[in-house]
Amino acid sequence: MAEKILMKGNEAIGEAAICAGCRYYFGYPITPQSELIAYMAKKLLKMKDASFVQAESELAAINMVYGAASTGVRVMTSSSSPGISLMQEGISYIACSEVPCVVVNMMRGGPGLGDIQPAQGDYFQATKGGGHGDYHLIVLAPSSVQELVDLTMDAFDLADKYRNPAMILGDGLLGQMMEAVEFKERPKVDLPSKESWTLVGCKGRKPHWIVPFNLNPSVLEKMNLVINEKYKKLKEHEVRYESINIENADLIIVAYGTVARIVKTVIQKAKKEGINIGLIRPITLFPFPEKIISKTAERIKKFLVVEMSLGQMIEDVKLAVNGKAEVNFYGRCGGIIPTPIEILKELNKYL
Amino acid sequence: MKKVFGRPESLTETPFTYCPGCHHGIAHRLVAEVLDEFGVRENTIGVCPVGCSVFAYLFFNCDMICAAHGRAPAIATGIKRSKPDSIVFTYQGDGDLASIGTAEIVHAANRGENITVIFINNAIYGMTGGQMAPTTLVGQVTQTSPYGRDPKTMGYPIKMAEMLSTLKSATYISRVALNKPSNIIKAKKSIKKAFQIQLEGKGFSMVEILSTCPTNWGLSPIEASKWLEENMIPYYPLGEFRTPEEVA
Amino acid sequence: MAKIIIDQERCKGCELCIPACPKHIIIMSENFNKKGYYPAEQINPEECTGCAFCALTCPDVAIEVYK
Amino acid sequence: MLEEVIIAGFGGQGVMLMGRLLAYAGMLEGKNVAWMPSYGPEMRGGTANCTVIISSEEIASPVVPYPKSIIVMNKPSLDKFEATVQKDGLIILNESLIDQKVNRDDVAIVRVPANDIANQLGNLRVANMVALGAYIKKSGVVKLKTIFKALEKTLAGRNQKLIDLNKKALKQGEELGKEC
Repeated sequence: MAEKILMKGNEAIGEAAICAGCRYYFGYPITPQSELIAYMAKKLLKMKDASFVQAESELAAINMVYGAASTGVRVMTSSSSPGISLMQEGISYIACSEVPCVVVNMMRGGPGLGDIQPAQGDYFQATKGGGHGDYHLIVLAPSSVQELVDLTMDAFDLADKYRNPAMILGDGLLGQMMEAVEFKERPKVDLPSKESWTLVGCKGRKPHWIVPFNLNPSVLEKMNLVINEKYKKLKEHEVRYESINIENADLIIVAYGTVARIVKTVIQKAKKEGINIGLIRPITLFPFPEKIISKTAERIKKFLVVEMSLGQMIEDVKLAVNGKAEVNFYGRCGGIIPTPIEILKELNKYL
Repeated sequence: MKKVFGRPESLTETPFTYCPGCHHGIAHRLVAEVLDEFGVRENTIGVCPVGCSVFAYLFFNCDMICAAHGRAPAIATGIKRSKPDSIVFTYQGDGDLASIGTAEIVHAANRGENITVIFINNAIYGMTGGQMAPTTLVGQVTQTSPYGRDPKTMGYPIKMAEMLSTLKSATYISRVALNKPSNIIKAKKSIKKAFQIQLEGKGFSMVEILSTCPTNWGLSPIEASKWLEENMIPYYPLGEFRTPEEVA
Repeated sequence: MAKIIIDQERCKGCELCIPACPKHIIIMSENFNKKGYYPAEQINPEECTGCAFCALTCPDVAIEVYK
Repeated sequence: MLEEVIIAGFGGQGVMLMGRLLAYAGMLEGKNVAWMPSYGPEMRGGTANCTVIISSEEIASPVVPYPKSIIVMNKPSLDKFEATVQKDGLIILNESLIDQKVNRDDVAIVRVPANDIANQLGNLRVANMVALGAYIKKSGVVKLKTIFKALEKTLAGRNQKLIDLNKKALKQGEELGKEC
């Protein structure tokens, strides 16, 4: 068993990325994820066959990622909400080019410059594409520092497996907090070879092109359909969630990330009051765990979605529930974390 | 008889899609010849921009990637950093490099990225149909400066070569023109020098190439070449603004 | 002895090779090619010195030079 | 077991380090731990605080509005957190900088002249260790020995003198925790 280490979330992501073979990082500082860029600088600048660049902007950073990814290496960038908005152009190009990479968003309060406290207001941006055009990211939502580690490593594998950008969607709180983590030995995963598309010089073969456009609509439609097939496969094979007590609860809470942890405290408190609450915690936000929600809604008729936003994931929950149960909402935004007591009060309204 | 001039191997057979008389074709050929002469075609990765040369990947016979508008130097940075033994060049127009991508070019140069930048300055936006570029001359009429570029509200044309040559990390910066055979010969020499510097690992190199856009200038190709000579060269002087000797 | 070959189908008839030729032996054809351009053609081939200025100037790499 | 403590003071008093040592020691003793700072401009202003949770169970909410214990190193911190302490909880207060009365009679209160003791030890900066020592003794949440271990790991590379001084301060604090 690996030794346990006490680590800050942001630094744990960095270490996990390096463990996953990522040797290239391009980024721009922004609170509350700056420890991550600092960690990568500290490590990568001393490593061979590695590179770290503090880019002139998030726009440049994501394009450096695009360039490095096109040579087939594992590469990552990270930012927080306003910086991620700036990266959307590049992310859309990367998705269209089918080039794998990992983008970390440690969300903060928005819109605009917002504040630097934790929030979940970028759910729509992360799960619906974010930039222009028809595309999705693989979106993983950790809720502990250990999960930041495990899911960051998974993100690299998933990105390579599907040739698609993957996003770690955390928040400022997860990035700033310290917990004990283990960097476990991971079983080797079989991943497709990148040889057929990478830009490494065309010795002994025809040149490769990475071209995120086609001016012929019918060709571009075909490109989109090819990409769409991957999303179908993701929905079939890669959905992840955690469920607690969903067999015969009085009410099911759906929450992800930091909020899901707070909800776990709510469940403990509710139990003491004789209230039976269940939790579905999506770990993949795209693909969204719609099947388990749909199945649960056949049995349990009351849902409460709790988010650190004014209601974004609730739309996916409602689509999954599809009218089979009542779906209510409680959310705080602007960087305010809901307390267990206020959530408990809220759910009492529906019982 | 022996062939003494023909199509370089680093160009594909695909005919250029540029307008008749457009200098892009000459610039492509010069870059391709230099890649041939150094024997690096199979180890080269080119980055094309948004603009008329967005299709450059069809013409260069090496691995190619298309950048978002202005971002070519950032992509080239990523490629070169992850594959330092490859030859990386960007091919960018004046809208791409001197307007939307000013941050990227300045900082790639300032980091001394070991890449070569081919910068086509034709004083106008070609692909979108002849709007004002940051390099449009004072008084020059374009779609978006219909009464001529007025420096009071539109500023003066940006001299990128001079601007970037103030950066300590830029190793080689020159400006050339393609309006006549003698200038084309000089341009080739300069491009070769730029790639030579990259091959030797000496850092950032950029060649600014004054070119024509007959279609959007509303001139015949021959008139356009003359216009370049009479109007562009006086404002954009040719020559080397920064050389490795200076840097050393 | 020198000679040029102009690829009539690549030529877009831009005429840049005409002033480039120091011998003034390139003119525009009276017949158009498949793209609808009047391509360049050489007259008085015996005067060609193989200086390659025409080829240097050609934006479509349509001229080959032999010596 | 579940311990939730907020440690607060002004920037420079070393409250973040106190929290980290505590969390580290908890981890070394096989517990689940979480350390959470209040981050941002607040850190550069008058007050800084962090929350530490040590639990034998999986830690659910890392946000603790009502802690079991607080360690307050200055007056504004007492003002801010006094009312939030759970009934039968614990307040460790830095008597050197806090002269006001505590209005709670349902919690245990330990007054530690942390700055005075640190001053006697020759370095004001170890006031935080004095307070931490008292808290460790009073709460019994981890062993002082484990804090020493955590200290050695955290301050690895710094000079031994500094580690010894910190240990001395912790021990003095422990004595104060015993007395009440």
